[in-house]
Amino acid sequence: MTTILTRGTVRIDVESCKGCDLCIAACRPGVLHMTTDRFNQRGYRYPELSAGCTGCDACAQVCPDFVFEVWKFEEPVDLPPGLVPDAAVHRTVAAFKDDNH
Amino acid sequence: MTKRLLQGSEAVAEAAIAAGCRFFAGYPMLPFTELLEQMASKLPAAGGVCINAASEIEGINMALGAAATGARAATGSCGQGLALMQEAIAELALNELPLVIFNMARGQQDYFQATRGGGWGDYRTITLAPKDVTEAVDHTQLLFHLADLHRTPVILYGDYVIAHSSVAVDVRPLAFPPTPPKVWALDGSMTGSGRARQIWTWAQGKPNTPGPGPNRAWQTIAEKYDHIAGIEARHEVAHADDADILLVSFGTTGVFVDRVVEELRAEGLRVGAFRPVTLWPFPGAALEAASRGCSHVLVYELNGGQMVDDVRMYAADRSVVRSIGGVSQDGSGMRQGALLDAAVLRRRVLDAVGLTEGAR
Amino acid sequence: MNEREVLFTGIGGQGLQMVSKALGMAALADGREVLLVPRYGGMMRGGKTNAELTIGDPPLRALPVVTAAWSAFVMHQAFWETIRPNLRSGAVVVVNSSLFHLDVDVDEARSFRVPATDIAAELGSPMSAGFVLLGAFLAITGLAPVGAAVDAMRQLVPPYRTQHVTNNERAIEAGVAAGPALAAPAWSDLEGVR
Amino acid sequence: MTPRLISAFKPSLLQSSEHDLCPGCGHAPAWRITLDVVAELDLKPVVLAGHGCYTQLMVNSDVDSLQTLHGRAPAAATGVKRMLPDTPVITLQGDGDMVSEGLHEVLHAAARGERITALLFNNGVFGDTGGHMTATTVVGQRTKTSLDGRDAEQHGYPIDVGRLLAQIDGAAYVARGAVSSAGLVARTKRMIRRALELQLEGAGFTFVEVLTMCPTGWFVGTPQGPEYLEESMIATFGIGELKAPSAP
Repeated sequence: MTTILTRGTVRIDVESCKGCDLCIAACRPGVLHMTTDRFNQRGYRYPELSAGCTGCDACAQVCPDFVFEVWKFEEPVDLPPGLVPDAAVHRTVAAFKDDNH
Repeated sequence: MTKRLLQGSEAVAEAAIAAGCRFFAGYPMLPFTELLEQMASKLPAAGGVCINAASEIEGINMALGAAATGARAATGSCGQGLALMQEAIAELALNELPLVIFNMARGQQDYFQATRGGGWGDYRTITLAPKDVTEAVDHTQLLFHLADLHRTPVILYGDYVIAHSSVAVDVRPLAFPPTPPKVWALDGSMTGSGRARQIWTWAQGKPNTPGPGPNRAWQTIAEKYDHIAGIEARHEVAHADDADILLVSFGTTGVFVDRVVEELRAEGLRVGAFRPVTLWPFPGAALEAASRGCSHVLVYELNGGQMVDDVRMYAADRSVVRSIGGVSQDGSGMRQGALLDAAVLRRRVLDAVGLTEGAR
Repeated sequence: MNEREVLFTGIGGQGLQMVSKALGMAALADGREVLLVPRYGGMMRGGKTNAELTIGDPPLRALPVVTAAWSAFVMHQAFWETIRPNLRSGAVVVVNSSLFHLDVDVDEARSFRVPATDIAAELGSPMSAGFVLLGAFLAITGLAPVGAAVDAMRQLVPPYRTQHVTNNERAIEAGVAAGPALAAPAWSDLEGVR
Repeated sequence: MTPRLISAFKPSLLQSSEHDLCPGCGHAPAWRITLDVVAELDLKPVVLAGHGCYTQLMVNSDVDSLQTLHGRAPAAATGVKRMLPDTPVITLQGDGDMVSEGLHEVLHAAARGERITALLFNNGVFGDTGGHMTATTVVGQRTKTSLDGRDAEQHGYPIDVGRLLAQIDGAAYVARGAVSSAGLVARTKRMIRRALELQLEGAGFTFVEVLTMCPTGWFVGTPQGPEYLEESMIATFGIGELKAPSAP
């Protein structure tokens, strides 16, 4: 079963995304893809993460809506190809505000 | 000409061009921005010039220069932008230069600015406040006439209803009597003639053509504004002959007053309406006449109480004058808020005269 | 008092201001008087974009603030709450069900759900969803002639966007097909709504 | 295999990431790196903001901030810095605010060598009025007041305020970055850091211009924003340090 060497991951705040696509082109390993037929509460498509992330932080740097939280693994891990399940974070904006005491 | 569905800013731009405006300069600031857009797209085709100025101060000084050549010119902004323009407005007045200034205001809080002015010296600015887009189209053309007739800066007091809403309107050019020839206009032709002209608020003149100097020039201009005050006041009045309650408002608030007057009269209340069309000169004599015998003169303006000062100055009985408006902006601060509503006005009128809903 | 009000709401980028003007121009071409007051804020794409349109026989007595509207034209749910309180009971509410998933809590509302964004996407022109809903709205209410709305659209599309004209036309037609014909007629049930 | 956090959703000094900037707007990433630098240098600045789409970011930012009149931030900042010489002072303006309305103020603040860091988020258009021409709109760029593209014959040329400031002796550091790619974001962040360090050293007036995307005002789709920025603004103005003290 082929696996993909993955050195990092991101958590994606789906509800904050306004579907601008900038992270797709910025992602160096090209593991971010916009949904095509699913929308967040505001009616925007949003990015999904596949295996192969390097934790390079490019997506977070270009994102206008602060959608990405970027992590790096101490040791690279092998992941099955395809979507990384726990990447999407369905946080309501209100929940997000609570983080800011 | 058939009626077209035009945004107010587009209708006003066409009216200005129909009145002969050939220079416009402005800086974007909502709700004035759309008028600048319309002038940018329509003026060149009419042989005019529209400049996207780098600041309000630059914009009005460009327009002052164009006016000095005798061209019909205009500028504008909202109240905040006009605050920057005050020095230049005074300069225009004391240079006796004609200019039309569009205040597409963010509400009704610029009444003092328009009628008292924030520049230096003895001057006033004729100010017309239309109640809807149709009236704004006529006022725009009238202002270009009055500016040339009296050689003075003049103001159209609009707002987001005038600037943004679209109505079916027919922008037909209005005819006005001829205005005096602009012998004072600068074009360089008198250079070297020994009688070259100068436009300056100090009015010193030149060796062969001495001017009156600041004292006499400013006296003459002050007397001119007194003269204008006597002849250019305009107002609209309804049912004043039998009114016991007189509602006084200006600008787009007027259509709400008309609706409430109509409703309350149908319910047997003797209510009339008075609307200054020129904020300056204030139609004092007409107000005095309309308010004679009224037990209540209620001023409905969406600010902290500004026109109420003029109403008190001229009302037949000052003690019955009361303000029933108030500061009222929507969340964006760009337009009037919840007070601009017929039901609210109706309740405030009934409260003011001590009647409750359905008590009669 | 033969006047009908339409409250529009949506988010920036859906072409709502153009669609509301097209409906106003169509009504004017049909011999009626019109007052259209847009209400939009600073943020363009994604921000609130509303409009209040009143159509009726001259002389129009409408005020630039509508507080008991006959109908609603809803392109997105984000700013639905800014117009819902200003709808009268029994209002006709036509919503773009692709991006409006709330229940229409207006008493005695006659609501119609049209997946305008999906229809526009199937036509290959997602940007024309506004004109799909316009077609449906005109079919349901007969507020103004569809032909006049198409002509108005042609005049309104700016010179740098004429490539959209044919898409918008097909969108209006698709909308008309999607809207139950005269299910809530604007001009014949004068008494029905009070 | 415990992962290490590289970057949180938002900078620590941003109290809420909810804002009304359009999709694809470059102001947000530009403000993000600014707040990150302020936090990394552990500064307690006073920020003075002009009027533009970025103004709303002040409401979400946990920094002392003074909202100034359109174009007047460098003047107000002079007053703040002269009264608080040891407090870092940052001004944030757009191209409409600085290069159109307030060109007079920023040039004179530089000439006086005011020890402030002036930031310019330049997207070549008035975003919050709906996309109108400014003093930095490039030739050929379509805006609501130059519908057929800015034409030098009628509208004149854009002003490269960086080049002007680099000629002024009071200016110690003048640089221009952009946020159209992750690489440029990182490079621009280093410029902002350098400018703030020089301010703290008392080197004089420091200035960083950040070219930002405004897809709405440019009539382009959000994915085309970065490419349009590179072809229009970077092609016209260039990227890099226009003036910097020689390496210590």
